[in-house]
Amino acid sequence: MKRMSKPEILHFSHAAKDYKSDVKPIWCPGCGHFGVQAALFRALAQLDLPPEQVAVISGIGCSSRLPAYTECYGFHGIHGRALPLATGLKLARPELTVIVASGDGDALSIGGNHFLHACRRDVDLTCIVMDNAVYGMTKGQPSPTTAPDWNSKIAPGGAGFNPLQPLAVALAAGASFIARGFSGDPNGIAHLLVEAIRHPGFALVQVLSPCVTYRPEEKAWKQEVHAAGPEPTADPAEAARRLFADDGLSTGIFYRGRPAPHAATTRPVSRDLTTIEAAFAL
Amino acid sequence: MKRMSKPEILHFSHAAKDYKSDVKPIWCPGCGHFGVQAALFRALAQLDLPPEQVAVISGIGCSSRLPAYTECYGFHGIHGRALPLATGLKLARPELTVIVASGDGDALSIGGNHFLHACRRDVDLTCIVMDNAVYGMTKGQPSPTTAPDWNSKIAPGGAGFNPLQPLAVALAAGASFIARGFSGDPNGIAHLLVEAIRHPGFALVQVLSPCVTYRPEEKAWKQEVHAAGPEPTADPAEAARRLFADDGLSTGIFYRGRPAPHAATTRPVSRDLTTIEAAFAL
Amino acid sequence: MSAPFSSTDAIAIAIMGSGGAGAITAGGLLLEAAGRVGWQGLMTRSVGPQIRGGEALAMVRLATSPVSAHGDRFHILLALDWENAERFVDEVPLDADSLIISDPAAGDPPATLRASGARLLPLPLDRLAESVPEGRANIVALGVLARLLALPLESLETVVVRALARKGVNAAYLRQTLAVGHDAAAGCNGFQRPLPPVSGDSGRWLLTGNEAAALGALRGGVRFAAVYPITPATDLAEWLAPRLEQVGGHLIQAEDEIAALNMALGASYGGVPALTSTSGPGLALMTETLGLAVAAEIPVVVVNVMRGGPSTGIPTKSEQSDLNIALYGLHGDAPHLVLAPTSVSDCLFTTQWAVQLAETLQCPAIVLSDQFLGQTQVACEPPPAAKPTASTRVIASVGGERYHRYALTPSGVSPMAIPGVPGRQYTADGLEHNPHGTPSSRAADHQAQLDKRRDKLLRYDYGAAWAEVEGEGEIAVLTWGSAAGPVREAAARARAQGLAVKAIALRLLAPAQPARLATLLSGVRRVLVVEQSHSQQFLGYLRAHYALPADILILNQPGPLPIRPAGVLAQLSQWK
Amino acid sequence: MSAPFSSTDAIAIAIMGSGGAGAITAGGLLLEAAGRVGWQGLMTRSVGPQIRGGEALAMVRLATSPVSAHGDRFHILLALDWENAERFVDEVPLDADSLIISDPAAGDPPATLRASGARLLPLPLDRLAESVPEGRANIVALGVLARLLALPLESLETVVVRALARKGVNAAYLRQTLAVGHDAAAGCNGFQRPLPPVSGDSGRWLLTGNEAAALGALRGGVRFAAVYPITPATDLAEWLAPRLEQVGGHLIQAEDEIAALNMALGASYGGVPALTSTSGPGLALMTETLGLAVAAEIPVVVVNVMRGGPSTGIPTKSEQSDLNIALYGLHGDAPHLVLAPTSVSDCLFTTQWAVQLAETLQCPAIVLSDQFLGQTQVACEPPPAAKPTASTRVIASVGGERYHRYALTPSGVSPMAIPGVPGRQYTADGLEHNPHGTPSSRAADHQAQLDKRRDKLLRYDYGAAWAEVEGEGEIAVLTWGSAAGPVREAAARARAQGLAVKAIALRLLAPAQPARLATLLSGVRRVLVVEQSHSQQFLGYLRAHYALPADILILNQPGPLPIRPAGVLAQLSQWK
Ligand SMILES: Cc1ncc(C[n+]2csc(CCOP(=O)(O)OP(=O)(O)O)c2C)c(N)n1
Ligand SMILES: Cc1ncc(C[n+]2csc(CCOP(=O)(O)OP(=O)(O)O)c2C)c(N)n1
Ligand code: SF4
Ligand code: SF4
Ligand SMILES: [Mg+2]
Ligand SMILES: [Mg+2]
Repeated sequence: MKRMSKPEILHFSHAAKDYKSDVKPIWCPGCGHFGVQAALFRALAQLDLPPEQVAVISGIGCSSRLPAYTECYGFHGIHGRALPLATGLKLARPELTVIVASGDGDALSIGGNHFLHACRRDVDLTCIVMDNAVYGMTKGQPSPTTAPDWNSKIAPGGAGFNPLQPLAVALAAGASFIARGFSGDPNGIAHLLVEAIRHPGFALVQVLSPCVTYRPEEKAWKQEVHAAGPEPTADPAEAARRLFADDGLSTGIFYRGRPAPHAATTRPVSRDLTTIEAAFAL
Repeated sequence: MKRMSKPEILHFSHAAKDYKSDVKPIWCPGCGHFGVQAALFRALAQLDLPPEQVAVISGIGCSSRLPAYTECYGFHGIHGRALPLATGLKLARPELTVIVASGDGDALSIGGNHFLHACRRDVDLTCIVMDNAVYGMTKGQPSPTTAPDWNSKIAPGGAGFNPLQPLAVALAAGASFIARGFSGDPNGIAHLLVEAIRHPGFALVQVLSPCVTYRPEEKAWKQEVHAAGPEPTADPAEAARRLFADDGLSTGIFYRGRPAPHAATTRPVSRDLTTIEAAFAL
Repeated sequence: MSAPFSSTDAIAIAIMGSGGAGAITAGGLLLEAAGRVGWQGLMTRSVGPQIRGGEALAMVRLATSPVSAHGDRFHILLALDWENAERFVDEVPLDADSLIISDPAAGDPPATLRASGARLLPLPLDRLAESVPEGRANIVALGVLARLLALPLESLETVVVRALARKGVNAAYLRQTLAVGHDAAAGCNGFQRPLPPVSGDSGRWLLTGNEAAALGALRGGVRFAAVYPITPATDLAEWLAPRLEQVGGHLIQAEDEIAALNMALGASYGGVPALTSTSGPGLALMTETLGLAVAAEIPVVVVNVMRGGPSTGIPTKSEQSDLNIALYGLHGDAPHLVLAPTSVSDCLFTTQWAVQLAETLQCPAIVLSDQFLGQTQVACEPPPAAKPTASTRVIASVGGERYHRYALTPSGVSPMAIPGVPGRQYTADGLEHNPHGTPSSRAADHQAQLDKRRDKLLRYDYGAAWAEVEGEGEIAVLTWGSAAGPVREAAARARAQGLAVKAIALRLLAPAQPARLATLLSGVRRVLVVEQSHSQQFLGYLRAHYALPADILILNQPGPLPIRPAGVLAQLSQWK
Repeated sequence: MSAPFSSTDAIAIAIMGSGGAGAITAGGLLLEAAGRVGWQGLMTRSVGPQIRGGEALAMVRLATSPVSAHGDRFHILLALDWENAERFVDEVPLDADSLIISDPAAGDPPATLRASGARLLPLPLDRLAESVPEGRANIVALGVLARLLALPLESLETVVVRALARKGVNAAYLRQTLAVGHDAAAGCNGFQRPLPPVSGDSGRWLLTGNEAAALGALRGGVRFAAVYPITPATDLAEWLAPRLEQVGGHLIQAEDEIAALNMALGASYGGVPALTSTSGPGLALMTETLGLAVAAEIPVVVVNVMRGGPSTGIPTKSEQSDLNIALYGLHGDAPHLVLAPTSVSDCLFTTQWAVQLAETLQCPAIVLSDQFLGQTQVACEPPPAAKPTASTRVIASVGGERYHRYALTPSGVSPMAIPGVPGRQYTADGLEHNPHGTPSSRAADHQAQLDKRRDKLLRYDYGAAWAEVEGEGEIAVLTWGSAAGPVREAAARARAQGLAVKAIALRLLAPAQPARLATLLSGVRRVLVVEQSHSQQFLGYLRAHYALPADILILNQPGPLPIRPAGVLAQLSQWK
């Protein structure tokens, strides 16, 4: 497969600001997504990844606007489809660091199928789900992580459906790294992202990221989040026990398993086209 | 909402054969799906449901051919979309018994997002997933439940991805009834279906249903299946413990929880259109 | 049904301001107050890229007769400040006859605006606002506009107090703030643009096209909706959700558009008329399921509120570029209905009609609205009252003989059984089938069912509502959807200039009606086609399905700028 | 590139039998054996609804020159039994000149077949088979056919032994079984239909259109594929999967079609030419993502192997009814490439060209194949050898100055940066953008990018390959895809009858080439349009985008039955 090889670069350190583009975010002042952006820059700097070796792939939503605000390669695709875009890129170009930026609507509602299968395939991607339990960009509808009684125009009195527990679903579906952070703690997220990017399988980082405009009550998360407690486990059953008892507001790495057999690697050419074509001749 | 009411019928018992239509199945001789068909008829007879009060909804696949082989109302929709079809029908017509007939490809590959959200919404449906760990209808490709090393034309040497555990995913996603049966034991499945149909929330019944044509080795399931063991639990954490330790070949009811708050019910008319329109007048 | 052309007395006012300045609020209140005194008009909003609180522009047009389009230029531009004004200059054409009102403290208008030669009326809006407790410049501005337009202040007081008092603003202060603006403009003779008072029945409705479409759906009998949010269609569902519950129905937010349409189809299969609403990207996701509705013959309505494309495109702006996908976006030979409202208020009739046609013909219907039609708010004459029309679906009743769901009938429509009815069980299927419904791949069955599905649409008599026609002449303008507004107005002006012009806006786009259009075009020698798409989609459609005179002109432009009457008139004038 | 019309010496043989009888196996072996002696031909299979092992029909046509269509009728129908024969009668037209071979023990041919007046040759196939250990009737039948066609028995022996010996059948017995059939037909003078031997270079390739398309993709440089299985496209991916690995690429089975196309897009964004294959329902699911490829300007190829529609339709049968969705199924104004192979073997060239065009023009390309083209196996002349062509994508190299991904250039194509290249980072976007790539909703940016995306397709010189043209005359037949086969043959026959006919098959459907077609049609006064769709999709497309003479006839029919040369000829004869 024709592809770029990691160029020999003179080693130099990157600072967080080297990853910031000059495009001005459209986010509301105070939006949690700013914290995620800051954390990502810090994590990339800590890993000292050349910006051109990193691709940030997203769907559609306030959260999904992140790529253009970075100085990395970016792809702002369509709603819900960031994971397959990223999977194709990673399989074709395994040497790149591929990061997915998504929201609770993008990743878990319209993108739910790709979420399930990205977890199952366990390809080496880092997927950040900026979870504000609302559709910010379309101005305040419930998402899969919204409580059943949250009142909105489209679901007066609440949609009546139980919220999805993305981390438990990811575990059941086969993701090999599962963590949660809070956007009010960029250093904490940066730490999670460093670990997630280093992890050689599919790494899910849910970030509680308040939508100050449509869910102002989420500002209270600052007081409510708490550390998850014990060290990450490598035992899925133990991780399940923790996640089924979890209150949704604990942060940390819940699970770090052995990545599944599949790995994106470059295959050597074993046969040329002429040989392949010869099989058609009678 | 304009809808039919359950007609006053003279009570009489239905026999399994009353649910069988005169359309000849296209299934291969020996296909596991025959066992599911037989079990469904027995369950409906045991519940004595009038055929016209039952709707069997499906997608596309060998398994999804079931509706036309029943004497119930049926809808053979498009690939992967049986669950939303059924959800719409059930919400609009709560008095009907709505059963979804699906396959591992239909429900878990292309239909994965609807599977996730049907579990989460926990609307009163019974969903049968006839799992043969293969795409039968398209002649033998791996499905999400296929082992990573199963050799096929489209994935020589195996696709390399870990199989999905549909029951664990369903539990994490919020389904309130979770069971597994084996098509070689129609009475066993009939029992599960009776319980599933009676359950007032989303009931998932995975049926191990061998594809004798493309996975002849699945005939060995007859020897390998075994009873799940203890009584169904109502505790999700306990169910998770069991399902994370499960070998995929145990049968029985794993989980029967309290259905989620949402229930499909008919709402009374509280305002007429004229009153609603009046709000536009200045 | 038909909204006559906007009268030439129309006055266009633009109100512009940065985040939080309240330009949109002011525009909305102005339209509402104007409606209360019997004026008619519309307001379109334009906003910057920020999710919330960015710069905004309200474009208002008022007249004593119906208004269905924006005009060629604005008479008044009121700027609450000049921050980010550059973003909006394209949308606010001015000329030497225009008036710019702004606060001298905010600085000079940008050069691009001054180049228009518009006169400047400096008013210290901020200082005036500060003179009243809780005073705000946008309310001062409304007072100013009331004076210039001769809009009775009481009307503004009523709407301003009702709207803002519930947000906790003191009513007395609000009245005072309005008065301050009104007084400040007292001496501005020569700047006035009064509209004459309207006498007689002046009852007005205030609604957007999305609300009108939702109401049309309710009138048509829709009692189930499943949607996935998308700009600019979300507010249709948001209006509908509580009202559907009130009439005993239900709206559910689905996990995606594919689920939304399948849920609607499930409900409709269950006998409950159903709808979904979306915009381009969502419609693209729905076409496979629309094909199922065609093949399985299940009624369903999709209201598609078009926005700028392709792909995510320009989500907040209007364009008529989903015509192709609506007409041709289904795989296989899949005849279905496509309709388009011809004005904001016509969204009501057209959607109601779409529901009735879908139910009658057991077929999906796409209603092609757009961001302009859907989100523009109009003050208009109340649409004719209509009793909610019962679904006109032909239903199979209980019976003993063998039931053929897809029986071949003279009309092409075959009675549909509703689950629950004994003896009528069948399986709806997207596989090709014989009349009974059993899957069949035989050529004769395929041909028969393809014929049936085509013929039921072709044999139906759609009546005069299929198109909206105004005027007579050797020149015709052919258009559709929101482009009908400026066309209507341009045609009226052309007539006033002595040019006989027939304006034809198609409401029914599919199935095409070649015989009907041929009748309309008999005697027509020249045709101008007007549409808001870059690739001339409407022209392609007309050429494919209709016989047109050889002498054709095309006026097409993509969004986001609207087609303006003067542009249409300039084309027509070539034939003078 | 061009496959000339089938010579009139062609012989058509149908082999029919119930589940397990081996009709398809026999048909395939016959074609292969014929190819080995230099004959050319094709074989199409038709099967019943059972997933496996149901009744089957092999339709073979052989000639000494290229064969690209089925003929008007079959010369020989060989029935291994008559079970379910009714299912196939439509597909096997016979006449008084035809020969029916069957085992008298299996009973009489059905009345519908006898009504053709075909002669009957009873042969005790089963009894003959039983005379050899492990003998099977279908192999006996091949021996019979070898005799009637004058096909050297050795050639059949070679292919039969190679194919069946590895399944454990004894080679000597196989030869014996063939001989038994060959001998049994020895006395059948008067029933023979010998094909003359081919001399000279008789190297033949044996491949299906799906294989040819996959090879074309490899030649074009495709090194990544993501697919979701669907009939009749799955075998394309199944052929490709192991070969892609061999050339260092990768094929992944995605969770659905939306994921498949997005994965392909991701790989292509990463610089690796990529493809997906699907059929109607899958294409419907891909149109939103195709719009993204248009807006973000990412090359990608979708091979759509059409089947009967609408909806699930008739998955195993051919039809040309996805033309509309391929041309118009994207929302917004979304110019893209649509190509169609004009014969089974042309699937190679057309797919390779599609990859090269997509890469060059940074745009998605849809290749419209169909079940006939994709799954018919041909014995044909080897396509011209071609070195794998490198991707022709214009790439941005390392550089310091500010990079504008969507820069406005004279060609409309702007250099694309590939992740990994320093200093060229940008964000690909489906939102409308300025040349740099930053989202913009300004009218000027929208217009500029819409122009760019259209113009890059219009300014490119596609050369003569855009259409395949044969003959000259005042009468032209316009067609496309698999309909080109029977058209070519009918035109040749018309010419033989003295009617000058020009046959034009469009290979490039979008962007339309009105100037080129005008040149081709200069001097043409009458046009016959031929297509396999119920709603005349190709005619609509031609009318929308091309100037056609007033005198137009249309021959259109849906699947599953093929268009036959005689049908086309009958239309042409009206103009004699
Ligand atoms: C196919 C499609 N459907 C719907 C939309 C409209 N849409 C844009 S963003 C969005 C939701 C975003 O929510 P989330 O991912 O939670 O991001 P947030 O804005 O909350 O950060 C929706 C529904 C779309 N762009 N495309
Ligand atoms: C949109 C779409 N994509 C692909 C297909 C082709 N297809 C039909 S059935 C099927 C898989 C069925 O597998 P499963 O659900 O496991 O059923 P089984 O045949 O094994 O019982 C596929 C991929 C289709 N009909 N529609
Ligand atoms: S709407 Fe909410 S999620 Fe979106 S930018 Fe504003 S605060 Fe953030
Ligand atoms: S292919 Fe497999 S799943 Fe399909 S009918 Fe045959 S045995 Fe059953
Ligand atoms: Mg969100
Ligand atoms: Mg299966």
